[in-house]
Parts: sequence; C-alpha cells; structure tokens
Amino acid sequence: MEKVLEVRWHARGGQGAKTAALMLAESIAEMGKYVQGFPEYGPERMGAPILAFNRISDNPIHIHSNVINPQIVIVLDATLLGPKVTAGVPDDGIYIVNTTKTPQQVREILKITGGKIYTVDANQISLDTIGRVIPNTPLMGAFVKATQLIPYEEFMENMKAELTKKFKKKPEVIEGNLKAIERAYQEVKGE
Amino acid sequence: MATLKELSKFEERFVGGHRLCAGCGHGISVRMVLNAAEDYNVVVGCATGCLEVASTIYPYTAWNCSFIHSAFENAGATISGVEAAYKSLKRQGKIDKDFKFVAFGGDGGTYDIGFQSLSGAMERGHNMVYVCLDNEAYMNTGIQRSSATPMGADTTTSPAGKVIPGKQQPRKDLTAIMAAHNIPYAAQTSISNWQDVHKKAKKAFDVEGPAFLNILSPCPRGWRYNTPDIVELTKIAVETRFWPLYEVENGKWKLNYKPKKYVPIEEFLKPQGRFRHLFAPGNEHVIKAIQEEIDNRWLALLSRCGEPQELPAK
Amino acid sequence: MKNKVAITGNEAVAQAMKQINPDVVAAYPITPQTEVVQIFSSFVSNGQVDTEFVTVESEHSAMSATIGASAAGARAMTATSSQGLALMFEMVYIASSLRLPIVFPVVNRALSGPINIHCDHSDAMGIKDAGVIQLFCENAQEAYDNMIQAVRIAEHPDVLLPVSVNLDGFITSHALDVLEVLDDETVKNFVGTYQPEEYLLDAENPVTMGTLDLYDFYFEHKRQQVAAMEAAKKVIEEVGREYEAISGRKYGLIDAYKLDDADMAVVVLNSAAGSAKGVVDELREKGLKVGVLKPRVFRPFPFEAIQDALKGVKAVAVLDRAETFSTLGGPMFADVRTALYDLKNDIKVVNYVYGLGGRDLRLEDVEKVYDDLANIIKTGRADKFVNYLGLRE
Amino acid sequence: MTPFNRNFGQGKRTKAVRPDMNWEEITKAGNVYEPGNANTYETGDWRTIRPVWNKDRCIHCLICWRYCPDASIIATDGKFDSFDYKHCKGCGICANVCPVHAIDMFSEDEMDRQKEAKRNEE
Repeated sequence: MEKVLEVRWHARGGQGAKTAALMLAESIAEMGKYVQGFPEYGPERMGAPILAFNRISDNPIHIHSNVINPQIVIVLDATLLGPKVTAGVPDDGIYIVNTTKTPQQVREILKITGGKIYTVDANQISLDTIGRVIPNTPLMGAFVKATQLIPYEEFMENMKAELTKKFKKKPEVIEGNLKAIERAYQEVKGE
Repeated sequence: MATLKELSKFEERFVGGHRLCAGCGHGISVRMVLNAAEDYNVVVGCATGCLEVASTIYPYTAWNCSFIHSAFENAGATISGVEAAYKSLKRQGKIDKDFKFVAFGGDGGTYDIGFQSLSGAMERGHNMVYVCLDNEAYMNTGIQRSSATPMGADTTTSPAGKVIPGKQQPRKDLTAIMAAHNIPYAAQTSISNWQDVHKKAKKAFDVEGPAFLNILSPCPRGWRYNTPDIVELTKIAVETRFWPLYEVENGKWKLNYKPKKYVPIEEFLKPQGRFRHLFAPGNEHVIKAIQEEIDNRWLALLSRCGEPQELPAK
Repeated sequence: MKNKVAITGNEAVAQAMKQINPDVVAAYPITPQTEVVQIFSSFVSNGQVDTEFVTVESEHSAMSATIGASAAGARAMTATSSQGLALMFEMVYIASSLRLPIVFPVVNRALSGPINIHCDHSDAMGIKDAGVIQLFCENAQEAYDNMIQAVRIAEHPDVLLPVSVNLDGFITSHALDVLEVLDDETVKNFVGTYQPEEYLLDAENPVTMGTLDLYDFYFEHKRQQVAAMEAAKKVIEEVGREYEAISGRKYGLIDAYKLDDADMAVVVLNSAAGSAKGVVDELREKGLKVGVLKPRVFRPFPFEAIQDALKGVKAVAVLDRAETFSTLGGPMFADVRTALYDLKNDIKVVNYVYGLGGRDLRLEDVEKVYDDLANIIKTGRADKFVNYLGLRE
Repeated sequence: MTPFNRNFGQGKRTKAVRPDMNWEEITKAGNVYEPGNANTYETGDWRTIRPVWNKDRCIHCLICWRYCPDASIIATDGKFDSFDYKHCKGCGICANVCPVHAIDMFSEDEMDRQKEAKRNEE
C-alpha cells in the first residue's frame, strides 16, 4: 500500500457507522498499520444522514483534513444511494452497500460505469445472527472481502479480541457479531 | 455548653491588626465561629469582600490558621476543592492530621454572585461549614443593594428618592433555601446571642457533611447606627422577628427563640440611618408592608417548626 | 515497555490522566471535552485511580475547586473546552498568579456566538496572556505525551504554573488514531509524587494564600510570574529530553519540519500542522524548498527557537485558527512577526486565518499558501498581510 | 539574562517581607507564611475613644472578650487581663456589653490632656 487509503461511510444516525469506523480502525491497527477513524459531527440526531471516515496506511498519517476523495465507500442504508455517495470517488472506486439489491441494480441507481460494486444484505444477516438490525458489523466482513486489504483470519482474530474487550460479560453478543461478519464475508456479491 | 472562661482558653484564630472598620460585626462573628472549632486544625476559605480584603493585606494576615481566598463568587467551590484534597490525601495516607473546613462569604458572595457555587458545594455533600456573614448589602464596594437587603433600605443602588423610597423588594430567604438542599444542618443566628452562635457553629463543625450558618452581622457604616449598639440592635432584630433564630437539623425545623411580646418593626428600623426616610410622612405604607412581610414569614416559619401559628401578643 | 493502541484523542488524554493518577479532578462536561470527564469518572468508579472526583456545577467552580485542591497540596486537574474555558477565564488568571501547578487539557472549540461546537483556537487564545503554559498537540500521541510531561513542567520548582494541553476538538479528540502508550509503572515513575513546598493542609505551617496585593507588591509578584515563564522554557526542554529517554519521542519548544534548507515556511499549531507536513512532503518531491514550523509551546512564546528555525527562510506564512478582530490578523501572526522583526534578513511574513468554527483545512488550501509564498519571493512584495483561507469571498 | 533565582519565596520560606525587598526576595504569589502576623500591624492609632478597665467592678464574665471585633481584650486563665491598645480601635462595644459597667470610654484627646497636665504638675 503506497498511498493512504481513504474510506467514507454513509449511514443514518443510530445505525452504528461511527462505531463501525472506529472498530474497523482498531482491528486494522492491531495488524501494525496506521489508521484514523472519525465521524463528521453535526447537530444531527437519530435518523439523519451522517458520514464517518477512515484512513489506512503503512506509514504514520499526518493529514487531518476531511476525506474528500475516498477510494472506498461503504453505505449502511440503501435509501441513501445517490449522488452524495459517488461524490469525489475515483473511477476505480469500490462501493460496499447494505441492500437486498444486486450490484447491477445499485450501479443503475448510482449511475456509474466504472468501479466495483459489492452488495450484502447486512440487515437480514444481523437479524439472524445478533437478533437485531445492526448492519455495521456484517459490513466489516464485506469490507474485508471486497478490499482484500487484510487477511480474513487475522482480521477475525483481532475482531474477536476487540469484541471480547467490549462485551466481557456478554459472550452471546461476541459470538453473534463474529458470526455476522463471517456470513457477510461469504455472502457478499461483487461485480 | 462551655463557659466563656473555658472558651477564652482556645487559641485565637482571627487576631487583631486586621483592618475591618471599628466595631464591624464580621470581626465578632468570625471570632465566635472559629472559637467553636476548638482545637481542630482549620482551613478557612473566604469570598472576596470586606472580611477578606481587610484581613489579608499583603504581607500581613490576620488568620492564625490556613487560609485561602481566590475570588468573589466561589468560596463554596474553592473550599470544596480543599476538602476533596483532604479526603484524597487522607485516604492515600499522604497526610495524617484532622482538619475542619469553613468558608466565609458576605451576603453578596453568598445570596447573589456565589449562590450557584454554594448550592453546588452543598449538593455534593462536602464536609464543610459555610458561614454567611449577612450585613444586608454589598458593603465592600460601598453599600449597594443585594438580594439580602431588606425592603425599604436606602443603599447606593436603591437610594431613597422622591419617587422610590429605597429597596422595593423583600429580602431573599436564603436560610430556607439552604435548608431545602436537605443538608444535615442549616441554621440562622445572630451575634446578639453568643450562646446561640456558639452552639450552632459547634453543631455545624460536628455534623458529617455540609452545614450552613447565616449570621446577622451588622455594618455600622452601611446601616448607620450608633456603633457600640451592635448587640442591642441585633437583639431587636430577633425580638421584632425580622431575624428569627432557628435551625434545620436533618430536615427537622426548630425555632430556637420565640419573643414573648409583639415588638413592632419600627423598633428595629428607627435606630438605623438607612431606614430614616421611612419615617417621613407619606412612607407609612412601606413600614406597613415590611411589617406584613415579617408577620407572614413568621407564621410560615412557625408552621414549618410545628409551632402554633400565632403572632406574639401585642 | 511500549504498547501500540488505537484510541481517540480524548481517550488518550483520559488514559494519561489515569496513569498520572491525580489526587483530585474537578470538571464539568462540555462538547468536545465531555468524553474525557466521562471516561475518567469510570476510572474513579471502578477504583482504578486514587482520585477524588468533584462533579462541580460549572467550569467556574471546576477551576475554583481545582485551585482549592492544588493549594491544599493535592495534584489537581480539570479539563474543558470553549465556553467552559471562557467561564473559567477569571479563575485561570488566579490559578497562575497563585502559582498552582494545575494541569488541564483544553479540547479546542470555537467560542460563541453564534454557537458552534467545532474546532478553532479562539478558546485557547483567550487565555494566552493569563500566565498559563500552553502546549499544543498535533495528534492523539502528542496529547498523551504532553499530558504526562505537563505534570513535570507544572510542578518544577522553577516554574509552578498551570499548564494547559491543547488538542483540536473532534479532529483530534474524537478521531481514532494509532499511538504508543507507556506502561503504568513508567508513567508513575516519570511523574513522581507531588511534594508541594507550602500547602493549606500542612498542620505545622499554616499559610495564607490569595492575599490582597496592592501597588506596593503586586507588580513584583507579576515579575515573579514572568520569571517562572522564562524558566519554563528550559524546564520544558529538560523534561522533553527525559521523556524521550522513556518514550523514544522527541519534544522541544517547537517542531521544525524540513526547515533546514527551506525558503518558505508555514507556521501553524495543532492538527493542521500534520496536514501541512503532508503537503510539504508532496511539494518537496517536486523540488520546492518548503517546510513547516509547529510551535509545540505557544506560551511561553519560544521566540528564540522560532528566530533560529526561520532565520534562513525568505517568506513565512502564519496560519491562525483564531481571529483577534484587531484588523491585524490572528494572535500568532503578531507574535511570530515580532519575533522575526529583529532578524537582519528581510523575511516577508504574512498571515492566513483559517478553519474558524471547524471549517476543514484542505490540502489545496495549504498548497495555495505555498504558492502565494513563492510568488512573494518572486516579486519581493506581499500585497496583503492578512488573508483568509478557505473562506467564500 | 541573569540566572533565575530558584530561592525566591521557594526554597526558603521568606517570613518577614519588607517594603524595600525586590521581586526576587518577597514571598511567592503573595503567600504569607507567618500565621496571624497582622498582630505586628498596629491599628491602635485608629482610636479616638479609649476603653479603660475598672478593676474593682469587673466580674470577669468575659462578655467583653466575646464581643471584641479586634481580639483586643486579653484574657488570661479565663479572666480579664488587659486591653491590647496596639490593636483596639475604640469601637466602644465592650463598654456597652459589660453588664456591670466595668469599662469606661474616655476621649483620647482628654486622656492626652490629662497626661500632659499630670506631667506638668510633676
């Protein structure tokens, strides 16, 4: 990885985009890479469209400005698909979308020809594995698959450690989340 | 109750050489309160005001104990920091001596600008005594009205003029407000009754948790009375029920003194220059309003204290 | 032992506070500092620190209680942002004049009004003349490192002054970053135990603090504060060297980035310095002689170090994330320009006010500044001293 | 720059601060390390009337001690001992609260005149 890889998350307040951006960053940091994870803070409360960002690099990251040209875009809520999602993304950008639609359908909605599009039904996966609709964790599995940035096994190990730290007293939550990531990793479709 | 013979043997913590006015009530009040701390180590906190500026003119201090002043509106917060440090250092074994903590503030630093800081400190439950030396106006800056200034008083910001006869509003009932904090001990006292001050100060030092004392502490300059008459004047304040003596201990209200007969408020107002204009023709209604306010508050106090609600016999 | 972690700036500050284990913390929550107080209170409730935590009712009381605790002999801290710092303004002056070694993080945020919760430095600049040492942090790592060093700087017998540790609201405070933390024992040994010379809880030696100090001595006491600030420069460097020995990270008064042979320099505080460094790396690849000067210490103002670092440049742009409304640009501009005035070389110094209310400083903005500087060198003239960067005009 | 003096108000707890001391010599931050040193500052010259003790009438109840704002009534072993005229400001409260009129207030002018007259006689 020569340059800094930049990621933008699109979600609605309450869907856990900030948490996901920070957890993703933590897991990647565990592998010795340098990361940043930060949300855009506004007055928005639950339900409003929000953004969160990651920077990933093999070297220390100096830059602190907002991410404007992300190579990777993650969309937690398919109702957000639109021009804001494609804004600033290079032609070879990667889109990871939580939806029941196919990548081709998403491509039509986004009106793009280049790039790669991945879709996964993270809502259903989280409902099956965690018992609630929290699409943020499964999307990390899709991220790992789509970007091939980090080896799957190592990521899962780090994730397990992270989750164990956070939910010491709730082993079922850890289990569910790991399962969700695993299923998304397997079920994500790309084109 | 200790005798004066015994009390005079404790070390003096507020020594002569301070520069309060001759006959200032604060000198008397502070000496009485600190005397009740007996042999304990004491840290005094003080709000900006007459007491502070007159007692710590660098390089002198009238305080024969540890003392800190930081600003006007924060005696409660400052001394709660000291008390927190004490708790922490004691718990960690970094110090071993026992201490008592007391903060002094005037009515400006307590009723008004320092009220939030005081309320916060009381709510947090610090083990401290907060003493308000109430002289009923901002004396340090030259006698401006405070929320403790009684109705009708002539001050430099509520001057008795041709249209407005002095301060328009009755005073804030701070002691009751402090009692409403449900602290272990809140009391109102007057230097006219030294036993009462001593007893209450001692209780305040002894209780675990925050305690509040409100002491009527006259200012000869602001009140314009004959300076040597301070004790008589504060006594009339109690007899007229202008300044009732009461205490609230763990939520229980107790009246400490009930005047035998109805003494009209004029007796308290007359000796004081700040109320002189009220006795000019045309201002009778102000005195009447003051009296009504006093009688109403007295009846409410009696009710809180579980006493029969009746005014003293005229 | 070093330990690499991925945490936010606020978590880094709270982590440092936990390892410092102060005797008293008195603080009030305010965005974007809130997390510091929240995280620290969980350390208290879980018994991970010996701290007495005073949940004051305002920032004014936060600093007042911290002053009381510090005067009493405790190692005491508070933390705040923006309006909170403005509310404690009065007490900041009193903390420094009472010579109390209080350490307090300031998570920088714009001052109202209109109300805005995002980063700029108008809060910190409000207390630049309060006699407080001000350290600035580019990222979470520096926030963590500066917190630990701040304790030693503040408590040094030659100094005895409050130290504020500034980090950019949201940009640093809420962003997850990778940093190295020291182990508890190393921090504990580094900060040592606070042993005040005089304190209220010294039963054998009662002391009066906060006297009325009139025209006969007040001036002399102010002169003492200046001397303490002067002494702080040396102490900050000493402590920095000691800290390097345990952490491997260098800390001085300023951070000079690629300035040795530079013709053009940008002077900028906090996280924006990181972005400027990124731009410098790119411009260097194109062969431009550019550099960045990031004051780590803003008060005392390290003018000797700045003179030394900038003596060879031809043009300097000072980036201020605060306005003074003086019509002469931002606060740091005045200081840097004054520092360079006596150098014989005719260095052109211009000012850019940027990022007010959290407006993002984009890399193109920084590139534009270097473009402007190149142009100034070429023409030998700077037409405008005060400029606005990233403003719609 | 002259080397910084580490000792000001620091290593040595400067006790007596004198007006002629320079900034390096006075105590740090305006701290006062001598508790109660205000008693070296005399306020006795504020007085225009002077309390005088009538030993015969005194019952040593110490009410006067209790009410003196300036701690200027010296009680020894629980008994009235003397007035501290160095600090007494002559407010007259002690004379007023005395239940047996054992304290009389005299004008300082009058006292001076009497002393003068006495000296002249001798």
